[in-house]
Amino acid sequence: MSERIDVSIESKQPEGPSGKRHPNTCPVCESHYRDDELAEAVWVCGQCGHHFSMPARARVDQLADAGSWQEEATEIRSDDPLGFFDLRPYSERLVEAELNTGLGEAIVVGSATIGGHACELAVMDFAFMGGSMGSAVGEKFSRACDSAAERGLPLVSVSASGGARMQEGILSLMQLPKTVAAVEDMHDAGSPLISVMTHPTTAGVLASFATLGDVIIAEPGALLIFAGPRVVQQTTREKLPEDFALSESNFRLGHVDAVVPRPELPSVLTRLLGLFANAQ
Amino acid sequence: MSERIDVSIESKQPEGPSGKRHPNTCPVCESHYRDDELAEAVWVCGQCGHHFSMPARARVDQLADAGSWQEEATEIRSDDPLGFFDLRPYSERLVEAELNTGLGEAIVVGSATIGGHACELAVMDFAFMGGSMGSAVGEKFSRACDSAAERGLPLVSVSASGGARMQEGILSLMQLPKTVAAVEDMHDAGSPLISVMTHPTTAGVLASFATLGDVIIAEPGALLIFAGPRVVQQTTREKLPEDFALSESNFRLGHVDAVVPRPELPSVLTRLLGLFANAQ
Amino acid sequence: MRSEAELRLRERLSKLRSMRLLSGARLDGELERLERQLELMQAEPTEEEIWRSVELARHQDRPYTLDYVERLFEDFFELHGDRAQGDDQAIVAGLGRFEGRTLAVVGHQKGRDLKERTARNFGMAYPEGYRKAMRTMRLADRFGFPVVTLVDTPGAYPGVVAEEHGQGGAIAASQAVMLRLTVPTVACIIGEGGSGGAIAIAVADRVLMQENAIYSVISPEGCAAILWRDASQARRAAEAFKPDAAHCLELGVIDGIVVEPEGGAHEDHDEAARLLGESVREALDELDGVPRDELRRRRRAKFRSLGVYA
Amino acid sequence: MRSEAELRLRERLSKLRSMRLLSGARLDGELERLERQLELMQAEPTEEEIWRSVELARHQDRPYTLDYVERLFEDFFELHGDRAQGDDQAIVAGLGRFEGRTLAVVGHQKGRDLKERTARNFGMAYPEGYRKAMRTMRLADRFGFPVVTLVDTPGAYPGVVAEEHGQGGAIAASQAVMLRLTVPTVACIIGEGGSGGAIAIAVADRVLMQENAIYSVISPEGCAAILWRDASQARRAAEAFKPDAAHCLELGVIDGIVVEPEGGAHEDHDEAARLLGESVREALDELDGVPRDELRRRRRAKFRSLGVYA
Ligand SMILES: [Zn+2]
Ligand SMILES: [Zn+2]
Repeated sequence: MSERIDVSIESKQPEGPSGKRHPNTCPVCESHYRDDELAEAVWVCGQCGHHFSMPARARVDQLADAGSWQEEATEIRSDDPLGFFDLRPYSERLVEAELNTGLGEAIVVGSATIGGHACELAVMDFAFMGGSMGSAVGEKFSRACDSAAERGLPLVSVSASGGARMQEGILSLMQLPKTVAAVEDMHDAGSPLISVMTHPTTAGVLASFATLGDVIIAEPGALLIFAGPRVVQQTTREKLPEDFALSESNFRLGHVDAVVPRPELPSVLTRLLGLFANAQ
Repeated sequence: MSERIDVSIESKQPEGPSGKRHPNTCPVCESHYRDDELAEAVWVCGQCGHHFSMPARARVDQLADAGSWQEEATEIRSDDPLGFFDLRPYSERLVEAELNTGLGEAIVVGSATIGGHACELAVMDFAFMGGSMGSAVGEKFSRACDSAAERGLPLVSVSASGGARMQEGILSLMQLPKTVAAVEDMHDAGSPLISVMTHPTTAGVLASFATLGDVIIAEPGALLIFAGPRVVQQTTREKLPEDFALSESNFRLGHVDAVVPRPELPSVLTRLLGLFANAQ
Repeated sequence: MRSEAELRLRERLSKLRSMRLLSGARLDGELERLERQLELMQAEPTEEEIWRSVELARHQDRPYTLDYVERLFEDFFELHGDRAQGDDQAIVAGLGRFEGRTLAVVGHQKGRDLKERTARNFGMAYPEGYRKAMRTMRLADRFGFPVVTLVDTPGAYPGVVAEEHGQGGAIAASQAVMLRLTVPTVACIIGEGGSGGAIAIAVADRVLMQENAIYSVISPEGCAAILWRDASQARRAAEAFKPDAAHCLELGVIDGIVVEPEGGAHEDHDEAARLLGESVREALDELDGVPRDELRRRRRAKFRSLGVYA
Repeated sequence: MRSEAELRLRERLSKLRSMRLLSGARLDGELERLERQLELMQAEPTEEEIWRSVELARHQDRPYTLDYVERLFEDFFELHGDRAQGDDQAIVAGLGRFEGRTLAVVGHQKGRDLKERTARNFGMAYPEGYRKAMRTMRLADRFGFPVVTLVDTPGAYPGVVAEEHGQGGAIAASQAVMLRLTVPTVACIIGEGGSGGAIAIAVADRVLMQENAIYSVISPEGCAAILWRDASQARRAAEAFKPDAAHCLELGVIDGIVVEPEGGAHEDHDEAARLLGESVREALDELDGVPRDELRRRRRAKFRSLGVYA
């Protein structure tokens, strides 16, 4: 039955053989960094170029011009419509996620300028319950679309998600058509979506707004996959291709316009926003 | 340089080892038929089911309800804008084709009913210079689109073509966008195109109106290919797949909605026209 | 949350009750069906009943898309292929006549025997399947044919090639296409409504669900494996995430419940088809006369309203 | 047949001649270019000259699409992939700024050295390439960006996989997409305009052709092999079907000729780009202000008028 799963949340960080690597230790080359070193290097390993997961607020700081960020929809929080209880209550998981990340949900949205170009910005945080998309994420993303549409500006989304928020049951699945509808309304208003996919962008988020980008940019080495790789592995019972479902193979296979290393992202987005600023 | 060819006219009938099989002899099973036997069997071999090429007028008789056919645009003939002369003058080839087929061009168009449903009908004839598409074919097909659009009826096209009419040079290439524009105008007027591809439908006709069918039907064993198989063979230098570019592989590969044996074509078209008669 | 669907149903019921004086047996049956629907809508299923739905939704004799197509649609003409990569048999698409009117039909198709199951890939589609669905729905839009989709899949196929062909992007694009259509659209979950593979063709003006179908973001087994780290806790997982029709209706995810024959749809395919046909007709009737742009606007607004947050 | 293009040019010439009194060297160059264009339009090339065009169009040092892109477009952002099957490097697509305005650019790309030639497949695209082109043009249409295409291909790739992926259908669909756009579109044949592979991206409001480019339904070699049953008769074939710019203009197939540097575009890439840029700007200027629906209507009408019959 496990091959029937097509959405799964894999909220664990990649683990080494030991299974308990420090989050500041590079999983590729084992280099270790202090918090401030990692922040300085926008969470990219100086030795091997590995892209660590990056907190949403740090991403906003990296991309938005200083002082330009105006966060929106901060009041929206997840509810617990099913009274969901697995090994622990969903409501408890939510509180814990908020305490750990300092975020109200797995996404922050707001207005900003990037390289001088006004835009709307929506950034996901994998540390908040694996970046899973529940009703609150769907609503905040949709409001970002509306905000972009109202102001006639592009929306830049930065995704990082293990998939749907299972604890909200079928309502988490409904966030797929909900966010797609928001993007389509925004498209009809003439605003483009620039989708930046970071590690990992999977399942429900990949199968909704992230792949609807008019331009799609991926960070190097990011896992971009609909089903989880373990599920695919179980289905296949064959060795997976070397760079299976990573940004690089997604680029080769025609699903991504560019693979852009994190430090270059601000200048690439500036260029793109400049081009779309010309839209009629 | 020969791999640079992507449109070629192969107007010869398939030949056996002897190279001079009688046109009424089945190239598959060698059964031989009298003219009236072949006509009676709508040019399908009773032994093996091979579909012979079928004259355009016989096709009209097969499909159109008795007495319903009203031919249109009969006055349009090919011109010779380049004064083209290869081994023989183009103008001479045209006269010869008309004498051999009794047709003014490689296509006949007109209005008809099929199974009681009014429609426009455009039928190509491979015997007229390999069913090649020059300015006259393009114009007649386009008028069929207009006629369908004006009367709010579907257009049924039956293609059989070796490709572009080389003797008209670049103007023959221009019949691709010309017929595509006609189909798009017709689509905007709300009329569907039902495309029936018969052996062979290749090159310029495949790369224009034939593949724009809202529904695409192919006859069994028809060669449906953009480049000629000899050209592909030269490019590949490998053995071609068994049923390469035939209707059956085109169906398997997602390019054709149905493979319909010729005797069933009238009833299938009747069903389809009935469904489209409901269009708003 | 359930009020709109319930109100619609109550209205129809009272109309039928008043007509009953004039008409005969058919109306009686109709009345019974609607009363049963109302009952279902008000039910609060137990864990037992939820698990029974999971079992019935997957029952090997349950009617599949083509079982309904052959019973409900005249002159069905199947459309094949995505015009680029192949013809995915896990999804069936075509045109057919329903009560005199041409519709486009798109549905997942499982197989009845081992050979067909393999050919149909157990109803798990590749991107090719969703691209065939999109092509068909765009064609319907061009010619004004309403679209009916029948949803019955464990999920989109989780394979290497499916990923390489862009499974996520195809599912997103198919939803976008459905949200752009300007013809009436009705979806019905007829078996397993499994996650992204289901929603790809379920973004309709009216979303119906058969009494014993399930609709969920993940399979009970998958959910149990991840959250309880034990796939055998599937039953417990199903109770927790409530994939049954009554709960889906309560959450506003579906607009109505389609009655099944006594014991489940597998007990009587003909009757199951008749009941499905009635509900589809009702849904189409409700959508008739709504201007095309307005259909699209309402459809988007409806899906944008789904979710519960604080 | 040539009158419309010639009239436009004569009008511009006389305007420039009157402005000459006010302005300096740049106008002189402009005038010279236009006078040369007019000359080209009135030329009746000999067999010698036609064959010279065939050779120059295929010259190994001739500028390719990316040579023009880097000289004419600022902030170019290349778009990759068709979102389904792959990224075909025989076609380059992207957004860039041309004289302050964002355009979408689509062009065939040949390779300069052996390695790039292989990667670019000698500029012979698969269906994937045309689908990337369509995606880019649709994007441009959505955001109101004019589309410029640069055509330089021996033809669409005649291979097994290309056929299996639907080469004919992709070429037809790409033309249909171009005939549905409501943004200004300019195509220029910059080298070999080879048959279906060329027309797939050449269905534009204004079709230009460089002085030494060729545009034809078949290669001279292919034509000779079929009609003369002897590929070495290529020169004779070329003379017979006249793939040169002057003849294309005479037949109404193109709207203007783009002057090349003395000796051919390969002699001076910068100057070739400058001259191409001037012609593209002129063409875009002519299209400015035409209502979007009207652009499409005129484009379709123009292509529907092509052909000579009795
Ligand atoms: Zn490292
Ligand atoms: Zn035979």
